[in-house]
Amino acid sequence: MEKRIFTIESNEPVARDTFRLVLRTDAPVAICSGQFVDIAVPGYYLRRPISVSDVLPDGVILYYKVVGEGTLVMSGMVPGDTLELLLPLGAGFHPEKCVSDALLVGGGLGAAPLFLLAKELLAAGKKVTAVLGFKRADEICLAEEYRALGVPVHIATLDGSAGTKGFVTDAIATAQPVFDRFYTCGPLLMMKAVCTTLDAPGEASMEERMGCGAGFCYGCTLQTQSGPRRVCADGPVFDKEEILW
Amino acid sequence: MEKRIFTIESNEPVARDTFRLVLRTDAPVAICSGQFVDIAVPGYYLRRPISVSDVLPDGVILYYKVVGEGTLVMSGMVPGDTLELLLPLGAGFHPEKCVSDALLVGGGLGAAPLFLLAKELLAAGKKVTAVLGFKRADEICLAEEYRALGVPVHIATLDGSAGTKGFVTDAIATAQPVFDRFYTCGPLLMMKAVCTTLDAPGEASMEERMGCGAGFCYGCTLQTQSGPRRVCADGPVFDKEEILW
Amino acid sequence: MVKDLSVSLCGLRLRNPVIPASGTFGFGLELADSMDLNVLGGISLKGTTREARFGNPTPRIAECTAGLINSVGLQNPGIEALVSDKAPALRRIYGGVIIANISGYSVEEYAFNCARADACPAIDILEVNVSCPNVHGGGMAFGTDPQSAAAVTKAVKAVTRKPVFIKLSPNVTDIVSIARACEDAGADGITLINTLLGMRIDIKKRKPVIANKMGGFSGPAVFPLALRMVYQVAHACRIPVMGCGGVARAEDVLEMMMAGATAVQVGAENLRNPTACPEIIGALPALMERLGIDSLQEIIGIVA
Amino acid sequence: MVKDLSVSLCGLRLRNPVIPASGTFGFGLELADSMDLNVLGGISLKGTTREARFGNPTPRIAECTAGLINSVGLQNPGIEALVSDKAPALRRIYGGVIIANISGYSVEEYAFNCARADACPAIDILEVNVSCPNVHGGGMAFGTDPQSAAAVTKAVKAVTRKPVFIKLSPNVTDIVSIARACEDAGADGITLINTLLGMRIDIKKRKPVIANKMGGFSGPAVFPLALRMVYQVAHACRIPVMGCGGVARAEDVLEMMMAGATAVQVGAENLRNPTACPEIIGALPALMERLGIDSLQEIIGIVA
Ligand SMILES: Cc1cc2nc3c(=O)[nH]c(=O)nc-3n(C[C@H](O)[C@H](O)[C@H](O)COP(=O)(O)OP(=O)(O)OC[C@H]3O[C@@H](n4cnc5c(N)ncnc54)[C@H](O)[C@@H]3O)c2cc1C
Ligand SMILES: Cc1cc2nc3c(=O)[nH]c(=O)nc-3n(C[C@H](O)[C@H](O)[C@H](O)COP(=O)(O)OP(=O)(O)OC[C@H]3O[C@@H](n4cnc5c(N)ncnc54)[C@H](O)[C@@H]3O)c2cc1C
Ligand SMILES: Cc1cc2nc3c(=O)[nH]c(=O)nc-3n(C[C@H](O)[C@H](O)[C@H](O)COP(=O)(O)O)c2cc1C
Ligand SMILES: Cc1cc2nc3c(=O)[nH]c(=O)nc-3n(C[C@H](O)[C@H](O)[C@H](O)COP(=O)(O)O)c2cc1C
Ligand code: FES
Ligand code: FES
Repeated sequence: MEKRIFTIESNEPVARDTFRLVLRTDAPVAICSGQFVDIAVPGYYLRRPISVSDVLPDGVILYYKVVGEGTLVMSGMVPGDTLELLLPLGAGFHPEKCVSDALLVGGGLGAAPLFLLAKELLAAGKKVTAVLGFKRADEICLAEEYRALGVPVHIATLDGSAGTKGFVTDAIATAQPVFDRFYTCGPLLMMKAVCTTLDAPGEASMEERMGCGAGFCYGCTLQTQSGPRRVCADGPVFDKEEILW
Repeated sequence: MEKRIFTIESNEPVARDTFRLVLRTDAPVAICSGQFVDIAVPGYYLRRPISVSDVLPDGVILYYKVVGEGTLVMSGMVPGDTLELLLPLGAGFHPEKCVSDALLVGGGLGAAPLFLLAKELLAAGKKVTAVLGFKRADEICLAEEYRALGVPVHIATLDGSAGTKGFVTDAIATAQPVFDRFYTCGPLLMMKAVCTTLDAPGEASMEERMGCGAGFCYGCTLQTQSGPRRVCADGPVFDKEEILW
Repeated sequence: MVKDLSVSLCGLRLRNPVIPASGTFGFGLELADSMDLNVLGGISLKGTTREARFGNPTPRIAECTAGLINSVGLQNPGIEALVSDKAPALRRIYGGVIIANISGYSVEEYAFNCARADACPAIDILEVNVSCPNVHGGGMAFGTDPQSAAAVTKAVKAVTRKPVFIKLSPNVTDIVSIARACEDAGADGITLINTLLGMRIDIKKRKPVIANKMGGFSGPAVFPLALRMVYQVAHACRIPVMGCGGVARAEDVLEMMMAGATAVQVGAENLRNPTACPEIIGALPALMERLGIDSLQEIIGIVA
Repeated sequence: MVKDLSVSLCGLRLRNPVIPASGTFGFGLELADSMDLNVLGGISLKGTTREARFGNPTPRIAECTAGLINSVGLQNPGIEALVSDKAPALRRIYGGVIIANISGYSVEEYAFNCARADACPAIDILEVNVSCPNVHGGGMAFGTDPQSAAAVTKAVKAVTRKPVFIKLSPNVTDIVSIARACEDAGADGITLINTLLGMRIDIKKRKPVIANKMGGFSGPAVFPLALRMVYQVAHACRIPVMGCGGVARAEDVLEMMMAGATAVQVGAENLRNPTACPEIIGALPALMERLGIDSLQEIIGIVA
């Protein structure tokens, strides 16, 4: 974990309230899927944890949704502005545990960390299918990027404005993808549905309000099958069996 | 009193730790000598009171010394940056009370508010002499600007590195200026020496830590001959007889 | 949709809940030229004692992160000037609720001052300050103990028919017991919080910034503490609470009201921004719209 | 000129006065990869109880202006894990002063835990937390009353020869009487302050941000209050004070020391900046140079 200054290369809206942020720094970046960065937003006391969606040789790509004050400030920043990040943080996904076929199930911006995972899985020669759920069509993001990787993408929207009407579980039922392991990130209830209905081994990325983001304040503790675990350091990714839904 | 945004036109060092700040706004500015502005420095809770040294049709010129955190931040600001000012504040000098010959006695940046006073006095047809005291030659500022107005300037420096060695009172004793009224601004002890030795009527500009800067918090009260007075609203300029040295 | 900002406080209708806090808005008159006072729900006037007071030596102000320390020490022109001059002058130009903030050095002085204020038709509410940390022997001592707070309340209630709010100090172990004692003694409402006792040192000069060494600390920094006390007291008492402490924006007003405040006072923020109150009031309707709130009265104490 | 940052605390030499505060630096081990721990004057470990604790439900963290509220609720692996695992592991990689932070639900539990910590050679100082606002029935209650604070102190002193610091709560009317009671009961030093009880409400969701409603508020916002208490206690007691509360930069360390602190703890700031302590220590020499200070030991309590 280290603190580093990044410069904003671009910060563009890509869907309803959703921004794609490309950050560059002056040295190589090493970070894996499911890990996150913690962003110091000028004027706010705590950092904002954001998952990494893609890694560049000297940068990262993040997707964030404007939900409160910090992300609103972020959305007003422009290329050339700088941000101080803490990274890499957390224990990410385990692409190496997939035998041959992976299913990625994202809800909303859960699609973001799964994108880097898709790239890692493909690089390791695995086959990947993505099922992405959104509230409505104008919230869809990253679908084209997955397709550009050659990953088949099944969309579900709650209001049926795109893809299957309903939940990701409905889209999975429709698409009947082949997989030996699944990976999910999104709202808790969605992940619960996914983890309790799919019977392959799987991993889910959890969320919690954070203090330090780096494992030493015990602000983000999750009670799990094997005792208390810090979402920021022992997670955010946990085996589905670990999670007490 | 109103709140207004100004844009920095220039912010240049002019003497040791001393900056000249030219601020422009989008409407006429009305402010008189001895009055001050209260500057919101980004990141700090209270405003910084700074006297007005000159008025432009749509702006003000200020001189400030870097003494602490707020002025340090100000010194790092660049043309195009904006500052929010509260103005006009305070009750200023009374040039109209001078009969024909005014003596201005400044200590350090006390020279700044007296400069606008010099212009007002000259415009009213009065004769003006300035005696300016500084610690050392490299702190001298505004002397040339006074001279450019045609005002004779006598300098005193504590270490003798320029002008008379010693205090402004020494320079006054040497220069023997003619005056029917004097105006002084500078360190308290200097003003005390000036007010208690010169026997013409005179006015002094006082300083106090401020809360509101605008007369309603009673943070800056001075006990005077005629009872408690707010430096920010009843002053900063007081008749010498008012002040309990 | 038109938003209803009005609230009802002890039978008085405030056009909105926003009130400049005592000591941070003079006697209102000082600001009459800089804003339309009549947008304000109420105005709490500078704290007044029986005799005129110069207050404490200067420096009286120290800057802090997200706040300031003041040690004004109840500079004021005395109760007679309040009732015969300041309050009537404000009433002539201001139609909202006028709150007289009353201090004292003894139970008798509190009662004397309140009796005088009771006789002044310009004054709507008495706010009895048992919490000023800046004056020795007077003020805060009364607010740090349930018995003395109750004693002041009883004495004051005996001499006035106007609503009496007791303004409490946060410098206590158990705010609820003190608020309850005031309620039991007949208080019509509680204002809280006053300032926290704080200190700053000038590390260049190696001495306290404030001449009196310590002073009252307030500003956005104290908001979470104030909110907690408002929540505790509003849930423990049946009488209304005026919430105060660190309020700087419309969001803070709603947070205080959801915690249980019927009205909300703005203090230190006026010092750095004299038009803070009108700006906060102006921002309320749009914020209410975003949050789906039609009437402020509805959200008072909505958090269980 | 070389600056002497060292201070002497109950006979122990600290290479500098800067110590991460309990609960904001884990057991030190978590940060061993991110910095050179050996630059730190001391490390105060996460508060420990007899049994392992999960702590409070989440959310446990709420953001505030210039600070945060935490409601961790003493999550910890229990005293046995501390003395047999955590502290010895830290001792192997860290040469500075190791401070065990001890909590309890009864005087007996405090004594039990301290006896265990006394037997652990890795631990240099016992910091007894009678001030945690996040745990019902344990913690803060002991620190809000001179008698119970003294009772804990006595019980603990009876079972250990290591220096005992009592960590006090700022949520009290009279900090001095509590500190004096601890001193009279044999405490070797006082740490203050712990967190202030605070609250935040999510105005969108209309409910408290923290699952437990309230929590401990700290960060730069509380600095003026902490400084005042450090000043009061350092001037009222003869035993050393570790100053804590809102320290975020080298200037704050000097201000705390001038107020009377022999060592200075940094809490919340570690959470937003894990390298806050090394950065503060790194900035001290240049700041001392600017202010004409050669040795930190000299400035302790220099403000009268
Ligand atoms: C491991 C992890 C990865 C995340 N990845 C992403 C991502 O890739 N894209 C994205 O848009 N969001 C992500 N989030 C959620 C994101 O952190 C919050 O939406 C963001 O912090 C909100 O900040 P705000 O200032 O706008 O909201 P505010 O409500 O103003 O924030 C107030 C405080 O609450 C915290 N907070 C608010 N909401 C959340 C939340 N849902 N989770 C954690 N802390 C929160 C903030 O960090 C801040 O400390 C992630 C969260 C975690 C824990
Ligand atoms: C009416 C008036 C007119 C002034 N005019 C000028 C001027 O023209 N040029 C100039 O350089 N300075 C002037 N000053 C002094 C100037 O306000 C302070 O030097 C400045 O506020 C210091 O800010 P800082 O953040 O650098 O210092 P810090 O010490 O970091 O400031 C901390 C706090 O103390 C206050 N403060 C510190 N020193 C003073 C002081 N001497 N007087 C009042 N408040 C202080 C600051 O405003 C701030 O609130 C004037 C002061 C007053 C009262
Ligand atoms: C400069 C100043 C003067 C004050 N004078 C008084 C007073 O006379 N009477 C009183 O009850 N409270 C007084 N207070 C306290 C405020 O009314 C308010 O309770 C406190 O500042 C907390 O609110 P804030 O955080 O918004 O400032 C004063 C506060 C300040 C900053
Ligand atoms: C997340 C967190 C956890 C804490 N845990 C403990 C603890 O276990 N024991 C303790 O004595 N104090 C604990 N504290 C209090 C701090 O040690 C410190 O006293 C307080 O936060 C004030 O300092 P600060 O303003 O620098 O944060 C905790 C504080 C925080 C922020
Ligand atoms: S946020 Fe501090 S341990 Fe996870
Ligand atoms: S600074 Fe507020 S009255 Fe002068």
